[in-house]
Amino acid sequence: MARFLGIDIGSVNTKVVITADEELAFFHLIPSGANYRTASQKAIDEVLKKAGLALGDITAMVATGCGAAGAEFIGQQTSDISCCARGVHRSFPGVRTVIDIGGQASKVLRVNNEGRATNFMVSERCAAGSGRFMQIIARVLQIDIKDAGALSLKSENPIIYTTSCAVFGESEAISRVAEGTPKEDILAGVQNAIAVKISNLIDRVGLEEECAMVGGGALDVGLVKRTMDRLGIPLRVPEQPQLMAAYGAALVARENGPS
Amino acid sequence: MAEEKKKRAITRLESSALVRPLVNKMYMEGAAAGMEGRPVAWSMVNWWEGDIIMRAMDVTPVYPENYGTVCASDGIAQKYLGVSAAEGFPTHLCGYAQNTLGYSTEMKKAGQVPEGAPMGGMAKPTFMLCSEGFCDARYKWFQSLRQFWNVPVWTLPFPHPAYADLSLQDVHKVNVEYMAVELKGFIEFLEKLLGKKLDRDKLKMMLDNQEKVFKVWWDINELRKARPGPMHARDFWTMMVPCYYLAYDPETLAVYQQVYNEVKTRVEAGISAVPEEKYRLIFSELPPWHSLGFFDKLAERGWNFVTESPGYHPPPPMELNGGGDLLQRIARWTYWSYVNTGYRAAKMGYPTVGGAQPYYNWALEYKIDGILTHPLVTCRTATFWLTHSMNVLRDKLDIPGMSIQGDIVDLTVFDAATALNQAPAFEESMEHFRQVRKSKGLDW
Amino acid sequence: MFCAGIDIGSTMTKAVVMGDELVAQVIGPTGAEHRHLANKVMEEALKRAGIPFDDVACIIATGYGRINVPFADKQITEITCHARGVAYLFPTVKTIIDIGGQDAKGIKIAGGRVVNFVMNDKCAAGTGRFLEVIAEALGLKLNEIGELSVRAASKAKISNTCTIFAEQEVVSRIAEGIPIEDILAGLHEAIASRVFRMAEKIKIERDMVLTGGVAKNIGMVKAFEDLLGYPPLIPEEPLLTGAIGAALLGCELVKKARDKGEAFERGERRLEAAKFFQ
Amino acid sequence: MTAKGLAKAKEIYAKRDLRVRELNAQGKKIMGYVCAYPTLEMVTAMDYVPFKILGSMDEPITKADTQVPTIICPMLRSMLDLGMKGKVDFIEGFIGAHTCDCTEKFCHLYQYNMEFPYYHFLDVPHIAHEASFGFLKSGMQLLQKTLEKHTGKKIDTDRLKEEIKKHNALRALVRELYGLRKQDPPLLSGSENLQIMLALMAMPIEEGSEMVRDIIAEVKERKVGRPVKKAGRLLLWGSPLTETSIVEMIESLNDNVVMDDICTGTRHFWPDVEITPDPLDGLAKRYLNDLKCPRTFRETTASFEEDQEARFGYIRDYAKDWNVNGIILQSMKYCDTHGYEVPAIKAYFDRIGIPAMYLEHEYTMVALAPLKTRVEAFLEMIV
Repeated sequence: MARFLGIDIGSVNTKVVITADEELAFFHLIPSGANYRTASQKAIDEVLKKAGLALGDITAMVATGCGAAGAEFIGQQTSDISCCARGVHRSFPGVRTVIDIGGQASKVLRVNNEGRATNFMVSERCAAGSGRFMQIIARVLQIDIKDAGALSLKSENPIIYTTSCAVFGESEAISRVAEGTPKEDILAGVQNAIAVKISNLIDRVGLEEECAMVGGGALDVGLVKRTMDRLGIPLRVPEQPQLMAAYGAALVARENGPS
Repeated sequence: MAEEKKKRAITRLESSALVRPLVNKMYMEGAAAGMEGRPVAWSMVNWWEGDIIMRAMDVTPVYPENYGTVCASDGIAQKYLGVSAAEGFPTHLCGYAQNTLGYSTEMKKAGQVPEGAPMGGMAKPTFMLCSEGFCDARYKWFQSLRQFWNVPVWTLPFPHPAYADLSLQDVHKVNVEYMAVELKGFIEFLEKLLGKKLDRDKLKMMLDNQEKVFKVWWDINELRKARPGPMHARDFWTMMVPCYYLAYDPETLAVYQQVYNEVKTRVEAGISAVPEEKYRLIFSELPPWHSLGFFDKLAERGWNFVTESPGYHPPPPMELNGGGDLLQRIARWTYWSYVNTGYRAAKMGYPTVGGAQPYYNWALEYKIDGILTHPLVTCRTATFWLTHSMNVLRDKLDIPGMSIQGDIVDLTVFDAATALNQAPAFEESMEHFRQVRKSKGLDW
Repeated sequence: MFCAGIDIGSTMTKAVVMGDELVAQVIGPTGAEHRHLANKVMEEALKRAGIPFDDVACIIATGYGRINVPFADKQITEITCHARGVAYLFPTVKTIIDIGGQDAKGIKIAGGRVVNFVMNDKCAAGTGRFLEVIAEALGLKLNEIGELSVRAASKAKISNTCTIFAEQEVVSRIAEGIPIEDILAGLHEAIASRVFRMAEKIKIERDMVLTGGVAKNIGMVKAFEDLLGYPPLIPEEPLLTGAIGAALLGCELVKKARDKGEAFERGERRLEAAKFFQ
Repeated sequence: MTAKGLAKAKEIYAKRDLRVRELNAQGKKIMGYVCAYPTLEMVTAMDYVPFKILGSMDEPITKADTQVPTIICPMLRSMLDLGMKGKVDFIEGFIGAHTCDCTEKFCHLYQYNMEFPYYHFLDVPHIAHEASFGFLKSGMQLLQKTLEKHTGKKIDTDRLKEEIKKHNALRALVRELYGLRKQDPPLLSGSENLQIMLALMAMPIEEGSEMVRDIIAEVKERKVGRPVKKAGRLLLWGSPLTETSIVEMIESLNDNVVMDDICTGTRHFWPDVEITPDPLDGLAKRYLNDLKCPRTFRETTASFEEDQEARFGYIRDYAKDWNVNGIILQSMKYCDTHGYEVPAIKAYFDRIGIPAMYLEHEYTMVALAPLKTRVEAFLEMIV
């Protein structure tokens, strides 16, 4: 049984996965922090420790994500779009459209029956359209991002932000709190804002069911629900949505073999 | 060192080097005419209609659109765009227009060619010539230039018949006649303005040359259908200017004939423009002039851009009938350069419409694996059909498309890094659709 | 006669009371969580002026939060108020650039009156907020980042426009060992030129006055000086021009009414919290 | 429908397809058209009810972005979007026109997506040279041909002249209606007026005339709902407005909008058609020369000032006759035709002492607050 390593060096977190052939066997996740190189090295050391393996036991590795260039020691690199497609396909072979809510941008991609990306669209780099918006507002409301989704589901009437900028959105949230707006409504407002941006991307790529949501944003049950409501279709979410690109990278490593 | 290697990824045509002098000559003529007080016209790309007549009357045209690309690669365009905005022009207007409006403001202020204007600047116009062709927002642009240059503006009409009409020869007759009558008006306007008569023999000589240039330029593009692709889009972009502006000029013909010979030799020897042709692509719309090295990086991955936006190509061999009167001949070519694709679409039963039709045809003829579109944020005309074109290629021919945003003048829009990051994913799409085409019995 | 002006910005509330000249001024608590407490700032200003609420002839509210101010008689846009206030302090002014927490404005003035203006209120890039976010991320005070930036040897480029991502980029650039001064210099130049480009749409002419919080930031002043080729004028208290203008416009309204032999029509004033959202 | 006068206009405005769907159900055929240039006299001569295809500022665009880029005219994007959502399934076809670059391309793409049984594209020249009128005339003859081919009916000259009279009658009534806003306060608000204009573009011509007649009588009489006197008397210039939101926003401040020069206002109705022996001559002259839209290049070899006079003189006359003290040059983003015009027109009105402000919007009803601050400041500037 061969071992493959995939690492996704994202703007917020660095995720690394070791597979036993195609099976996701071990993973580790740490904040990318300021230096992608140190982060990726640390993440790899950690996951190897977990797996009780040495770097030599790994047949092939692939790096992806916006920090991949900073981890040239890994050798092979490829687009996080391909990796995401691969990872999702292995988890849900029936999925044809993938929504990836990342820390810096959101992506929508179409996937074929072999896990290849056939069409894709990436959002502009504006925090208001990415997972970051939710983190910012959660921090303002002094809510752990993990609980934000659940709380938001309580919302009866989500607010409509008067601005399309995450920074102004932050101040707006603060003064709404001061005016007594319930936190859940403020959170739900963010999710709606992001859901609109997602469906615009989907409109351009074209929606084909089944549809999955991955990336850190998919951990937010509220965002998943409101996106489903907007699209009017169910969304599949893998157990570890934030690992999909790293997992896919390992699968690509398996295809490519040692460099 | 790495830079060096990248530079070599695309094998450029040796003969394309012969083109640069022609372009320089064009700019030097313009500057000289200005200094010697000879008549200078600010002219739009007018699709071989007005230029040849101006040339026959010894007017030296200068081309604000082309000057926009010059200012863009020089970097000074950013400044002119700011000045244009300061004059109150919306920033969503055509980048070339904003550049010219800014340039004109500066030139008017300075009373001469403004400090730092590249290629000797554009001399003050004696008059300005608009064309409605292809992008009819352009005549609004020259109209607004009048607040800087109190000189006459002449607009050449350019019929844009409906798709449904395109099979009707009598519609074409009406349209060409209208254009010819207006050309007559243009000549009268010039003769009055310049106080001299048009030399028709000279005009005829130039027109004959122009038609020969169309032919050889067209033949070059036919050769490019060979596998592997012998000539990369980069060579086309280097060489397209003379065909636009100097088709009347025997030198242009001579140079293009050399290009033809070189491409032909390559085809016969099976020489490819890129190291290893893995993917044949169309590049759609004007390239990011400032970072053409981008194409070498893609060439290293085996991407060969075997052709590019048909809109910048010469008209195909004439299929419209009509009289041999000089003005009608001129008008017919200009008109044909616009309607030929729709004319062909009509014959094919409209597989698509508008700007998408030529892509459809060429995708088949060049056996294209993918289309890379470059939407230009301030050029609606160029951008309008790109989405539709990508849809049609994907839905009707199973050819995928990828899109990178850019602009004709604002160099900051184009993000090569992101595009290169997405390249592997797009290669997957191209591979995927290759399988689909095979399964449908298509031969590439 | 005393009139009051209150300028409720996105981060600070500014109140002044004016008679024949400035009688009292208060710059209120910062931060969005205090926005609605504008009434406290007003009270404080009145207390310092020693004038009872009812004796104030006219109260004008301006700024981002002007819409629901229960104790104001009238609202006037920040554009008109800034213009009036600056023209009062600098009679020769032709152009104002005001960089606030939630927007940036360019105002063209002739004979003390607004003749043209342009503003950006779409996104935090190019507003005072941008610098606040960066300062916060670096654990520095606003005035500190300005002083640091002018000590830069060279200017580092920050590729992200979005404030949030720029913040992140800054942190990692520092980790790469790029001197903080250079990064700050780069940022100051980036914002200044973004605002400058916008203001150029109304053609910047001397005298040019820079107002808003960032006018206290010598890094920004320097960056503008580089772009303009001459130093911009800075009010003693660049935060107050809007409130001063509001108070002055209030006095004019009252006078206008009196000249017509009418009484100025007050709103039904309640010294209560302002609302931003319903 | 039973409502009359203002109520009727409001009802149709609220649901622009209300009346045409009714008529369609009664067997009337509906012909869509784009912009102000198609020859409506021919459409009604064929017993079609003309329906102006418009976008919607409050319906989010969800389908059209798969077909066109987002940097083109947002109204055309919206029109395509509504079409793809089946909102115009009652029209038998449509007549497009080459008014501007985007419209020309849009028409072909629209038909490609909608596959209406009938489609004609009228190629309107952008210059008004002598030969241009003949060219447009031949274009109209082609339109007549395709209409006749599609319907199997013929249009005879007398019928066409009758239709011209009908349309002229409506045009006269519309001018009379606008006249009611010359007084201060105006008898009709700017947003009411826009509602009426939009309703008129969605009902039969004679029915429209009757509605306008009722409205004129009604507003002269009415006690409630009259606009109040305000400091600003504004003229609204620019690109089509298909909802009243922006006008309402403007009129929620210290002003009344008393006159307009927009595609969904005076531009559509103002000039009459002169009835010439061959009616097509009068029609060609009306649509190419008399209809005032920046899309037509008004050739002049004289000075720039005379140039401005030729291009904007008619707006100055509006401003004078309606006693306007401020002009709002509104345009949706990405409109080149209006965009290029802005500095020249602003300079013109600065010179004759009427302040003007350029107001660029995104063709949407949301996020009007920033625009409101701008208009508010403009009013504080002028009054």
